[in-house]
Amino acid sequence: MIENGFNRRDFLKVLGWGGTAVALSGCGNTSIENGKETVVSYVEPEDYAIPSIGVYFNSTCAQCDAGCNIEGRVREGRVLKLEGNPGSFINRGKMCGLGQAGVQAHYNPDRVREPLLRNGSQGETLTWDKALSLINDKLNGVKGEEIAFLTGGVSGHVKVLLNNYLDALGSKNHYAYEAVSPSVVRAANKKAYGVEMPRLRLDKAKVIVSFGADFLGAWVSPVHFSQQYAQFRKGNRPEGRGVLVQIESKMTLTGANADRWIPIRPGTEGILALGIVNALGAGIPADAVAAAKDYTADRVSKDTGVPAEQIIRLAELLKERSPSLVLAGAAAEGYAHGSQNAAAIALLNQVLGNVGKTVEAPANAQFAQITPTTGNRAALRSLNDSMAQGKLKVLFSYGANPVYTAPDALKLQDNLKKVPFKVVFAHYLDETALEADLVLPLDSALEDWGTSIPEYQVEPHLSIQQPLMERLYPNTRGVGDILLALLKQRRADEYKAYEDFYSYLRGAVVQNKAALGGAGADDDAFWNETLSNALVKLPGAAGSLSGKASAVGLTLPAPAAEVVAYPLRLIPSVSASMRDGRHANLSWLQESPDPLTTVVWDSWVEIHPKTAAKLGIVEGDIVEVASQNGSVTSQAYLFPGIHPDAISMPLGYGHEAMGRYAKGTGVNVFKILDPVFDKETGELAINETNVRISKVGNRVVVVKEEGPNGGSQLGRKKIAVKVSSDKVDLSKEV
Amino acid sequence: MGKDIREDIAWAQINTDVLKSLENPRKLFWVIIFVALMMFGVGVGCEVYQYQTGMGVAGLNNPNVWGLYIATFIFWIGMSHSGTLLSAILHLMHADWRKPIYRFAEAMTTFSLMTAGLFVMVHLGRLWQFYYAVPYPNERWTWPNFQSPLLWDAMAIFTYLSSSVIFLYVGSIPDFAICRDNVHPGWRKKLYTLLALGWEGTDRQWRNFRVTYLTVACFLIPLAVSVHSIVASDFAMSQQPGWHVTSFPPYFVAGALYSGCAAIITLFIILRYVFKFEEYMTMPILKKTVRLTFAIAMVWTYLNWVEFATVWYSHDEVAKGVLIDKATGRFAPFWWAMNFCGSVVPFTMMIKRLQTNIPVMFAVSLLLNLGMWLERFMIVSPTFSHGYYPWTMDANYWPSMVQWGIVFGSFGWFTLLFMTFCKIVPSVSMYEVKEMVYHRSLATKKAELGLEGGH
Amino acid sequence: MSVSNLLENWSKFRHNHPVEDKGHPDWQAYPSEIKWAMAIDLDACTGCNACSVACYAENNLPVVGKEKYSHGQAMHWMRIERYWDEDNREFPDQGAQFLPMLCQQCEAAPCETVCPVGATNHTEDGLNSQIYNRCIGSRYCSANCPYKVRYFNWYDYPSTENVWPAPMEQQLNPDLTVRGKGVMEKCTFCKQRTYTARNNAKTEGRKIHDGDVQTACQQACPTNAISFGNLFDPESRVAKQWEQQQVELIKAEQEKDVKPGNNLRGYRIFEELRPYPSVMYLERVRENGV
Amino acid sequence: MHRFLRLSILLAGMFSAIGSYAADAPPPLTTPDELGPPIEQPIEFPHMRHAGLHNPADDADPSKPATGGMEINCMYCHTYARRSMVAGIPPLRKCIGCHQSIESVRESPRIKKLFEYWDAKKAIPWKKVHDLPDFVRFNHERHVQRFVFQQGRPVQEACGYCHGDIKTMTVARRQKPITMGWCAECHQKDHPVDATSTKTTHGPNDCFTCHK
Repeated sequence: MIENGFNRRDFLKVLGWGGTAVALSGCGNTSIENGKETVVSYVEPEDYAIPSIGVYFNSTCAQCDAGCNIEGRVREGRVLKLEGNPGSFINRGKMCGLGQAGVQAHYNPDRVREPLLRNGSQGETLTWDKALSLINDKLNGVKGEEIAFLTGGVSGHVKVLLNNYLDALGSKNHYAYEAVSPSVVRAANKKAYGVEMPRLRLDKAKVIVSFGADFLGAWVSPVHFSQQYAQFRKGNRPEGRGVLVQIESKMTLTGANADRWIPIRPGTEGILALGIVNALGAGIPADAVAAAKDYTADRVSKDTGVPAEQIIRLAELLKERSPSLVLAGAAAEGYAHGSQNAAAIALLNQVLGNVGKTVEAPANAQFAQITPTTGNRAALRSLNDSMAQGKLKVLFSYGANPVYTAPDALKLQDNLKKVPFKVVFAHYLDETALEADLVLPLDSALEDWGTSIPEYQVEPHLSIQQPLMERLYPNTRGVGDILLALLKQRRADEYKAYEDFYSYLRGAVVQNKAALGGAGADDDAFWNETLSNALVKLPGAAGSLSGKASAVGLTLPAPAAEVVAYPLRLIPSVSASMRDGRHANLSWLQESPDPLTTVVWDSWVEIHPKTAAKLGIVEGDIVEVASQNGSVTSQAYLFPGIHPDAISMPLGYGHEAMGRYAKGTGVNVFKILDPVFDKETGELAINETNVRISKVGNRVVVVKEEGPNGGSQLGRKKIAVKVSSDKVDLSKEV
Repeated sequence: MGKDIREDIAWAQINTDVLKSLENPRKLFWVIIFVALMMFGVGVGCEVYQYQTGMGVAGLNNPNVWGLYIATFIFWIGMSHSGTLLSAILHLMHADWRKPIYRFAEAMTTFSLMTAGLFVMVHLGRLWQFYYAVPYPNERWTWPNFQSPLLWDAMAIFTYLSSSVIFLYVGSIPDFAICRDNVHPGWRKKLYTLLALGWEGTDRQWRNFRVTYLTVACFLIPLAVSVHSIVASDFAMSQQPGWHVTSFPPYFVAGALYSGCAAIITLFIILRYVFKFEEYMTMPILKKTVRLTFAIAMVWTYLNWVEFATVWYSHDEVAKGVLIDKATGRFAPFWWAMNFCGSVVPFTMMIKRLQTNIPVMFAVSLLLNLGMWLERFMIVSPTFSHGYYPWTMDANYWPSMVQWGIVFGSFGWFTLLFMTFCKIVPSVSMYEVKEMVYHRSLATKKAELGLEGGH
Repeated sequence: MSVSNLLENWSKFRHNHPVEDKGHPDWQAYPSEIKWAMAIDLDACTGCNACSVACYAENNLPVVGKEKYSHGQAMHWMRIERYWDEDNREFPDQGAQFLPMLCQQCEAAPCETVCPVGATNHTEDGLNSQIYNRCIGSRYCSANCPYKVRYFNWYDYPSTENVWPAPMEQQLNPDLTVRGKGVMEKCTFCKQRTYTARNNAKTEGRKIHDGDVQTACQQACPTNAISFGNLFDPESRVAKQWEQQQVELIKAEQEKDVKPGNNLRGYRIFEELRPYPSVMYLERVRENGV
Repeated sequence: MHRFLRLSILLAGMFSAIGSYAADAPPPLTTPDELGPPIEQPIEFPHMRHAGLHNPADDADPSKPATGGMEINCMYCHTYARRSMVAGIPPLRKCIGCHQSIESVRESPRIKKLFEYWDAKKAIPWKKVHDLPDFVRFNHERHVQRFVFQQGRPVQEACGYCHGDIKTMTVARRQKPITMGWCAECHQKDHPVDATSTKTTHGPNDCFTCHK
């Protein structure tokens, strides 16, 4: 349906088909008008361009790293709505709220529109030529190792250009940083299965035991997992309806959907895992037995706070219902011994013989240069160190907001000042952009060209991201275009063939068409085909799982003793819409209630009613949450789904900049995290912060969707009804 | 107890006394007018603000889509009823003590209806489209929804208003004539000449007059009853817990008469003082009114408890929940206050000494009206904040200043109209007082004669 | 509405009104061969809010902001409710219960009869319509709605600051109005989508097929918990589900509920109030054995 | 007393009389000779030259109505009308398509202006002539399909129902009231469903169909 980018231009032009102007007047314009509004018609339309009829263009969602394939409804040159692309391997036509809000990221009123140069206290706009040449000047005479590039996770051809550029500069400092990412689990997986992200088959499992993996909310590829979950729950599949057990200290969205949610003392997930191994009893590898032999049900129950009989019951369940699937998530990995927890959980998977059944090998794709470089939190630390030692002269930052997401204890903001020249590729003037010397405005994801490969792959494929409408602001650029321009400064001859990133992309894809299944096809045909699908399968040999989860060197510390000064454990929660705060300026997300607390437009502190009663706290009390490294104040919310020894606050709120919706909404929990790091991987352990909580006087009405009855149905029959599985017959359901 | 109207009072005397009220009332009159103006100003200000900004400023929300506007609307409708009771029903019953006071009671009816009408407007989200609700033939072939109680409401009120205006006017034609003949030349004279419709008091005019007056009176009574029954059906016909009650229509009518009578006592006392009507608005009349009020109070109390009982013994848990919420929830103070003012306070009216004690009765009448206003408030709001659906219940709803302001202003508006009326139209019906005196003196004469011809 | 609407069209359902529960109504009496209906599987629903956001995107819903939200003036046509078990356990160890609540498009809708101007009335394809420009804002409909799923424009959102700051208004969907101050609004089962689908089918001279229309919420839902379609089309998924769950549109009490050994999950909320809602929910299933 | 009676009877009579008149009276502005206000367009497009009748013979005779049009089918330019809600303004390319090969008028000011836009690849900012309120959903496709393709009415007649006698105008002007009452008027009439059958139906009478 879709032509290539150039013929499409005219169609992508924004036209006034009584569109924008009219839409707003709403019920206001109640009369027949003559000659008030203008109708602009196309100059040279494509024949599929019919006014008032939306045309769908495929592209790729850039809201998170799951890389869902989407299609945008374009009418009169404006993209109105995003839907999932039915042809996708990942999301199969479905989409999450975060993705839906992609249009708001595009039309956001607070986007950066001009290149900005720091000039004393405020910024001044300048042209692109000036900006680029300025970078060139600043780079002259700077040694390669003094230059660093900070990014989020990157993949596809942007990654290629990025590496080439760093290479051209003679620098090896590419820091890929994700504030919230399953990096410890990746490492553990690498050990246990030989791959960072094996293919998980929730849909095949009879039982899923998840140690805080919020795969329905914000973990790795939520939309994909949600669909597998739907299969998993179907009563009419051969395996029968699956059972979900969620083990975590703070209830996540996944936990809220579990058949059994088991609150556990923070940090003891690994112990419980070994406890289950132990309880499995006979018929398991010797080394596992050895590793788990001290972890008797009683001891484990003492350590974890999980009743012994429940542990045994769980073990039985896992034994009688195979294959099962055991997942390790944020809750398990966010500790100094996170790797150990993850390893123990992987061991459990191994012991249960799920490897190869519900844990499959992903097809390992070719084209290593475009496969994803995933971000982690260790990168931030090393970057911070080298900045602190004043090693860096020039820093580029793209797709990361370290000033916001780094704990105060790292003093990152001060260290950043030690870097003489900082360039930030930005959508918004966020905290990091405000620290920058030069801010380069980026195209929105719906205006930009690009390719990406998601970290979690079902079928190896390359997703294409393409403009769904013309630029809203003439002076924004795509990140690919910027990198290309910068490269041309260094390696002019090598890249002079490409006038812009689009042509580079086209070249890159078309020249590999044979490998991409387009052998013998005409270039244009193949390219248009690719664009209209916005994704192309990559050749990939069926991979295999090497490695083996072994109990060797598996040492789990006893549960942390209570710190008297800071008696409670702070568990920062990653919400499906806020994530690490990069989307805080999308009003739809701010207004869509948190699924569990239903709070909107603010942060909150989740406290178990028992703990609250002890501290004399009631809902709406403004409380101060203090760690060794600072404190924040927010409203208390009494939440039954949390371990009494812990409290929880959502990440992503409390921006000091970024835009009208984000700024000053809630508080930033990243700030008060203790700088504790995972022993093996050096990841920041986000659950290792002990806090003290105290009332600071006044009380507010918590702004939430939930009514005064809380979660109660006041005994009304038939509102939200729950039935136990033995009372229904799911087999015949449609 | 104070004495009743002198039977030997000269008719000319009556004229001069009453007409005085049009000339020189006490200072207090002007004070009242001024205060009323102020209050009305506040109301207008709030309405303008609300009109510009949207209903949101009234502090309404989902589920509390109706607020004080509807409650106060019912209140004013209720006020209107006793006017009819005194002027029409008692007229048919030939209760002659009503004669000196029915005129202002009737005026009260008219003006409180006008006030009520305003609240319908104030309540609308799109006031400027109000005419959509009016059934008029139009080229769009559109009609309002005749199934909606709200529409019946509008119609009933309009009919009631127009007929009570006619009633009021017709009833005062002879007095206009008197005024015409007695005031000094000037705009007033012109006005009265116009209003008197050339009344000369010929037999034929009197005959036509009596028939018309009677007809309208008969017409008015079923109307009065129907109006409030229909207002009641706004609620009774809906499906909401606490509203879906069959006893609502009589309950509402009783409540209406109740608040109306209370209001009459209040105004009786005010007018009596302001216009120096001690001669005519005498203690016996007050006494009778008070007793009437007490009777109605008891009826209302009964129906009130009937309503509770029906809810309580029904197996409708939801409706029961609303009732319990009223008694124990955040509206409890108001609910208990309503029961106190409505059912306990009236017992002071049983005490003979107090029945004619002006200050006490004044206080009591105000309390009764407060109680009746609270009743309406308690009918509307709790059902919203504690309705069927548990998720959308609302514990924080409280009317905003704008709502209070407009309610407040409505009292100013009413007083303004009423006081102005009394200043222009004789608020005591002269010709009927004359009749009354005449009949009474006749009766006594008869008695005397009877004595003489004893043997 | 016109007199004819008024007298016979306001709810075609009334023609074969089920008061005497004459069993499955004879659909021939129904004005069209389409009756839109929905089924929501609460076991599949994870409460992720995707449907709600999708609804904001599709239906030009204003974002009211914290202050107005706190006054209960939020405008979410599709709201996700979260309930806890009420047996006072220390922990909600069977998770929460999520309920996507939207206008139930009742066949005998309490809101329809009470509207003084007939701004909300029944369409021939079984929707409970809301005519924004006819609405005068008496809010009687909302007062009489048992589900409280009608949302009133308390303010003039198009002209309110930071609701649609430029260029955000460019995202607005031209297929439906942006509601002004003082009118009631609610879920329309994505009228603009059903309309387009019917229009295309008509032009192609065919009947509506299942899948021709997806509501915004259905299309977004990552777990396919929502299905929507024509209840009269035996091929449609939603019809199959209603059939299989033995839920009948015109029953105030389903037979399966009265007879023992009922092992089906389908139910409708507040059925006993006789609004005959067009949305069937499927009970959330939980394994007790764990 | 009977006087009062007389009065009331009189009033009642008057109301019913006015009422029935208002109800049956044809809504204003349905006759083709009233025109809406003239509208300033970037290019004064002569509809009569394009869509007008073509009969050179009559041109000599002043008594005959002005012709010399080309009887171009409305849908040749307003090509979206049959497949979209909106009829659409023809894209610039369409105008050029013909006019680049029509040398005779190449130098006329209007055509010059046209080519200026074309050379600048700039869209022409036409003004809306028939602009319904925003809450109204009018569907060209349905009406064209119904009257032109099913019933086989002449295109100009079918379009004319709502757009009036465009072929006699230069710049189009509104000629019909296009108010709700006017629409309803036609929707309540019975129209044959197609050219042959005697079966008739009337337009939808359901608020939600046209109100969005």
